[in-house]
Amino acid sequence: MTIRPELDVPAQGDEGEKMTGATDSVRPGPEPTTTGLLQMRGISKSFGGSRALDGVSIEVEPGSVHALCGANGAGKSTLVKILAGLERADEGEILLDGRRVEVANPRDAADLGLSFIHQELNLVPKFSVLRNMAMGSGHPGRFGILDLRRLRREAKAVQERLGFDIPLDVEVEQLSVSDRWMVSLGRSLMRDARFIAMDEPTASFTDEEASRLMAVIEELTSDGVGILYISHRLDEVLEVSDTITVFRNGQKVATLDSAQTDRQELTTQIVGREVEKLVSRLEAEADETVAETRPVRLSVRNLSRAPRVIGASFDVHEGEIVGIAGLVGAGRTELARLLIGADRATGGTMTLNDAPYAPKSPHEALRAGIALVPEERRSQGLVLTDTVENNLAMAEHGSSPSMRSRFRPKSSRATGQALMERFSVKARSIRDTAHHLSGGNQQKVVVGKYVRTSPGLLVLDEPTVGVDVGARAEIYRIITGLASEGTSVLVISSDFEELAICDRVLVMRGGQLVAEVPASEFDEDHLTALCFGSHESSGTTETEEA
Amino acid sequence: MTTLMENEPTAEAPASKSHYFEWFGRYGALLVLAALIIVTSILAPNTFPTVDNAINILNQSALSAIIAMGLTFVLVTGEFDLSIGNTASLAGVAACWLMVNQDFSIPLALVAILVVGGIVGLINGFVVTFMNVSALVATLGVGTIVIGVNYMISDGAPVALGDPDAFLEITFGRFLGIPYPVYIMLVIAALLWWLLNRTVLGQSMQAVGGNRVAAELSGIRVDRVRVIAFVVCSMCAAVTGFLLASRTGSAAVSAGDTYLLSAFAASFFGSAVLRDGQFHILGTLVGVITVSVGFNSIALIGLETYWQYFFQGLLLILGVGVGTLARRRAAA
Amino acid sequence: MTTLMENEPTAEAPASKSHYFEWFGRYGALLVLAALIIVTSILAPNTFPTVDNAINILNQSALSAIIAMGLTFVLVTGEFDLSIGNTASLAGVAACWLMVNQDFSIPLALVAILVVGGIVGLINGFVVTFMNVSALVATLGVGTIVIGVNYMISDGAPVALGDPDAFLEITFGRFLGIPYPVYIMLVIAALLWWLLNRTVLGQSMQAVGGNRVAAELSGIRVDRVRVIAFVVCSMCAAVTGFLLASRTGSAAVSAGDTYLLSAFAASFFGSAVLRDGQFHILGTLVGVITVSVGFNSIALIGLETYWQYFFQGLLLILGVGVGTLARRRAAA
Amino acid sequence: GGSSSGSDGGDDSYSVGIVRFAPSEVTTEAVINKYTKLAEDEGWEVTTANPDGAVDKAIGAMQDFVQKDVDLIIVSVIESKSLTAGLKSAKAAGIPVASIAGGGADGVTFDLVVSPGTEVPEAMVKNMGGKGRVLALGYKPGLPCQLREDAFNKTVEGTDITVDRQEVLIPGQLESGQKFATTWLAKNPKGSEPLSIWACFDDPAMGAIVAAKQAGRDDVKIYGYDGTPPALKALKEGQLAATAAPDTAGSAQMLFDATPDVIKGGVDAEPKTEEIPFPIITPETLDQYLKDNPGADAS
Ligand SMILES: Nc1ncnc2c1ncn2[C@@H]1O[C@H](COP(=O)(O)OP(=O)(O)OP(=O)(O)O)[C@@H](O)[C@H]1O
Ligand SMILES: Nc1ncnc2c1ncn2[C@@H]1O[C@H](COP(=O)(O)OP(=O)(O)OP(=O)(O)O)[C@@H](O)[C@H]1O
Ligand SMILES: O[C@@H]1[C@@H](O)[C@H](O)OC[C@H]1O
Ligand SMILES: [Mg+2]
Ligand SMILES: [Mg+2]
Repeated sequence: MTIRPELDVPAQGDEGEKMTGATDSVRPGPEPTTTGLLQMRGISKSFGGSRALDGVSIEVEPGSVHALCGANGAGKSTLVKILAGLERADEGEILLDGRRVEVANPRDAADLGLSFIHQELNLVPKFSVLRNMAMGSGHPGRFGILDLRRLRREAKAVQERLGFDIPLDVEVEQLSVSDRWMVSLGRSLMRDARFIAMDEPTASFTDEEASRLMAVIEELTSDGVGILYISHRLDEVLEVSDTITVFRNGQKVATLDSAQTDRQELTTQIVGREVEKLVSRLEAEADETVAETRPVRLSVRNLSRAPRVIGASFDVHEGEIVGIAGLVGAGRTELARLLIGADRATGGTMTLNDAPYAPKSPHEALRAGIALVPEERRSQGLVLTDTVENNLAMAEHGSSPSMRSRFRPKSSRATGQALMERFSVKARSIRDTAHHLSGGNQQKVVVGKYVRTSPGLLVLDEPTVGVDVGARAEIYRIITGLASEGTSVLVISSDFEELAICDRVLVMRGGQLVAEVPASEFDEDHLTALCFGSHESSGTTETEEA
Repeated sequence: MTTLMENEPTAEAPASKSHYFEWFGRYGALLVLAALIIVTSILAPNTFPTVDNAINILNQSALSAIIAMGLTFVLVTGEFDLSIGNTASLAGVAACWLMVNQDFSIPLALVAILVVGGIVGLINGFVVTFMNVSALVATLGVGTIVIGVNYMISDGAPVALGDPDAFLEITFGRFLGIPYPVYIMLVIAALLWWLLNRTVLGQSMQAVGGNRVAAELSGIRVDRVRVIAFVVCSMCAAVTGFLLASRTGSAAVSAGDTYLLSAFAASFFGSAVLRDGQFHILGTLVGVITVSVGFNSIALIGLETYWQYFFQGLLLILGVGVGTLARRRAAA
Repeated sequence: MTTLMENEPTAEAPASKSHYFEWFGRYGALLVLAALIIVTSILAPNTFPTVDNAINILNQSALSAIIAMGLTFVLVTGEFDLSIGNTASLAGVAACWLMVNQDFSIPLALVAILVVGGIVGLINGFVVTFMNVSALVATLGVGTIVIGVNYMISDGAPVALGDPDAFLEITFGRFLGIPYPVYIMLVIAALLWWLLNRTVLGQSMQAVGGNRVAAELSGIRVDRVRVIAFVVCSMCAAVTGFLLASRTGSAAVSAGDTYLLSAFAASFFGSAVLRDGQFHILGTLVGVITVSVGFNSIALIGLETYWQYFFQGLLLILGVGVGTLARRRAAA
Repeated sequence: GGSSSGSDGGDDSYSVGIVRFAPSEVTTEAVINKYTKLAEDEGWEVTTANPDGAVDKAIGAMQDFVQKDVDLIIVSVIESKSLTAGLKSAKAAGIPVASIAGGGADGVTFDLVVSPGTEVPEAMVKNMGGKGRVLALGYKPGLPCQLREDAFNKTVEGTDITVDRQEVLIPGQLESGQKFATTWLAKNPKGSEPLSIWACFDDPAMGAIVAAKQAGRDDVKIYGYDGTPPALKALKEGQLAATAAPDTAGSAQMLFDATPDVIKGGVDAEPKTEEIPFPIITPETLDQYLKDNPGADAS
């Protein structure tokens, strides 16, 4: 037990550990004026010489939502990790109810009633929903006997409160991303959290799922829970939060009242300068004739792998950017995996540059010129423990016809260096470990490694999940740049706003491609409606097949 | 939520085939055991399928089972322990030495070697958690030191009791016709099963093994849990060493070493029993018994030495492989 | 993106202390080796720090090094191989048996046992990749079968050459005063280093070990890479078995078994040399040499048997532990 | 080659390097321990290395002793023929090598041979009346076991005894013995014919005793070699029919007495062998044996 309240109030739930004597009022107590539930003051943290946080302070009131915004690598997650006892601050203090507390490890945080839903979902895949929710609860410091009936009762109660209804005995492995997220949240509520920090909860949610979460947050705040909310989805931040703190390069640059702020201002604060509004493909170089004038690169007919993909047919032309919209679980990832041979189709045909194309492995796909930037960069895109340099070289090795080929570290590094510059990857050096990079920069590395193989068709699955506004604009620029060089691009996204960069958007629902929306008719609400299967569309080609 | 429900797996033709494979994946390892029993019963009808022989097999399984179930605890938390064989050897030698040279009674000696086992486990846990050395290296190193301690005590020579009768009774005594070691095995199995499945500690162990970071984040004292797993494991190894010594009333410096590989084999085999690669007590028990049945079959049928090895190797690969292959098919 | 560049590392005060620990983390294992050499040089000034003894140590390291470097390949790809000791034993027996009973010449016997090693590796790889059995179980099973083959060939008795002189020459021949095995070790080390660090295959192996899913999606033929790693590993084990037989002009059924644990110890020790837990050829070589120096020191200084075990165990734990502890400090 | 360093300048203080076999090898460990004691009492320097049964490590240890420039290297149990590399190094450096139970080879100038203990199978055949069935537990890789098995086979030859042979595992010798015996006993019920279990050393024999006890069988006579303390105890209780015991103290003394000559003889001396007597001990002769070898029981 390392919770050391500095004032003479016993730590909650722990009788055994008395005050560590030193309650001598040498240190000035907290100003009695503060009413905040949680305060972090003057927090600084460096990693091997680089400053992640530089004397930041933040305060969360009970029953309110305090949002934390900032570019990738601004230090948001680091702050949360310090609060969670995962990292130790070099300087600064944490106050709970105006009392100074010590959070040396996650256990302390849990004992203090602080709950966390971290950026990487932290569940045990092979555990059932119930067991995941029960994890870490139980009487601290005592090895109790499992009271399964009680736990089930409590879990049911939490589910009711959150308004979700996932069978408690299903393995978490089997759940969709948003359901997993609810399980995480449920775990926090199993132990009467007074404070919950959420690090990019909606990153891979659809709008529908996000609004479901908003409702839950409302319910929690009305019970007096304080929430620290981190997200790159600025509209959502403005909607859900009461206060917004913006970090830039480890420093606090502003605290804004959500009600008096707009997206424009928030963006400027985050990036430090004005960012042009996301330019839609239409406005920029509107060229709806691409499809007619350019040769077809990939042609897909009746591609199937039941039950997730059923009879998909479409064409992608040279230099064209095609989007695929859909709800989570619509089967888009599965479709992408079929295109690169990560899974085998059970029916249908493909032609690539007019030649039959039936990849049996990602290797064959890459050799033929089709690459997939997978949706989970940490688990599927990167070797986190390896250098940026080696990560950037991976797909080139994978596309090499012979494994006996020479590997030339010098030229490989030079190529990697050039890619880093081209995509402005921010890292200490090319020898830096991928693990140390912020999310946006990691994503750029993944895109970079595939671009290095000069694919004719690049498939990107959720390319900007967890990427900040600035870096997001850069990734769009990379995508449009590639297209203008003749590369065909397929963008899968649940963030319909970004599908504006596409020449054409296909809509997938229940494993089938159900509609095609040209850039001229692009409209987010319209897309959403299509994804849900409402048919009040105008002029869109409904391709109801199979 | 509702949106996702649309996409439910549709009950289609391929589903039934995949269900079939799923069933096979679950029961594949048990099927291997069943096949073994049936074939041997046919080949050796008078000697194999008898109550006596069944008791025999259980009795032969007891010591291996105890050490393997302990190892299972460590494996469940995602660690390794290469020192168990050495710990078992040390326990036997220490027990006999204490009874011979320090006039310890049997129960007192048992308590003492449980303490010894516990200390070895603590050291393993300390080196792994505090020094952050990978469990493989740590337990290989600690195991080597344990051999040294063993050597220091015994000087390499076997330690034998002057009047071993009471001690031998632990191995040879019977209750209702069933030897004590079988009861000891079953009691320990029940205890460990309960610990792993019905206590917060056990759940925490499984959580740590399933996703260490997640466990840490949810407030589980990961290091403590890992240390406890090592302690349980070493204590089980110590019990095996103790029982081993009670077979002959004496202990040799490397008597327990062979249990290392057999315990691993049993645990890994067991992880394919009813589960998809997760370690569990029941599975380990089945693993140990399968190996014993296999050995018993070979000996009863009477095969050349090299056949014995072929057979054991195949048993291991097939027992695990059948299940995983079937699961893969089920998933495909 | 100019704005993002602002966050460059700033050289600050706390960095120096952490740099110190970083240095220690990198060189910790080497320091342990250095300390060992210095202490022994002081305790045995006439016998230890001599050119002769250095050659002696290298010569003793050769066989362990070859098998351990092969194992390193498998570890690099994130797998395990528990069959190497058995494969080495089989290689020795097979080589002698072929020379005695089939009149194979030495080079032909070498080729034959390389093929044998390759086949064992292929089987390991097949069971692991195709049958999807965890490498631990698979190689334990295959290793057991390899023992069976060994018994089938030799019937358990040692196989000795009638006229071993030419064969012995492989071990005893010297060039420029340095025994052939040292050259063999160095050539194989260079080859394996080159394979791992200067070919697409080697880079692919490291990627597979780092993140199998990411490697697969990067187009790397993961299964093929894993199988190749097993094959390289088994072939190295076979070479060690061959050289072992040439040390004695005969081969015993379990002569190579002891290499298993020592190869693991060396590889894991090596993963702490200059690296942060990644396996690499140079590290493994340092690991093997550290163990040899340790063994040599003991023999020259002369310690009680139990001290020898203490010493070896501590060496392993400290060699790895010092580095990881320091790295942990550096990160904190 | 020039012999040793400063030690042989007239005074009889020698430096001896001993390569043990493995902790599990009880008999030779006892010989080595006693030899060490005798030598150190005499003021000699004794260094031991423990190769844990590995031939390669044993060779390494011999080479290390060459570096150390000892006056004599003693190797135990490991077949001398398989130590060629070490023997060559020693010979080149002019250091003589003595072996305990490893057999002769080029470079070995003194060999303490363990006799095959033929009395044990002879007693067995006699007890069985020349007919019946025997479970033979052998161990081919070990030279002493191989010799004993040869003697056993020769003795059984021409009798009406059927032999079922199994190969024992080391380590794991006791378990092997127990498991093989358990099933063999199940296959051969009481009263079918005279039954015996013969093991080439005491550990598997002890395993067989455990198996017999568990099966409640007192009709099977069990034989072993080495005279380990548990075996002597089993002999006393009548569970073991016979074992053979080398006189470890006597052997150590023999080796100790021979040491100066072996060293003086150098590497080119005519190889000498001394046989370690390996007399049979039966329940009847046990008391006499214990009287002659005080401490054999407790050590
Ligand atoms: N363990 C670590 N070692 C070294 N540097 C680190 C470590 N963790 C974080 N950093 C660095 O600290 C800085 C802040 O990272 P942090 O993860 O807090 O950013 P973030 O604001 O959460 O970004 P994102 O929006 O991408 O999640 C980054 O520059 C990152 O590279
Ligand atoms: N009905 C379902 N049953 C089981 N799992 C599902 C189901 N629906 C969705 N999932 C889970 O959701 C994840 C996404 O599914 P899939 O990849 O097929 O859809 P997607 O359209 O690519 O979704 P996304 O929008 O996340 O890219 C899968 O990992 C799957 O585990
Ligand atoms: O004592 C035994 C010895 O006689 C035999 O030859 O090998 C195994 C040894 O343990
Ligand atoms: Mg973050
Ligand atoms: Mg997806």
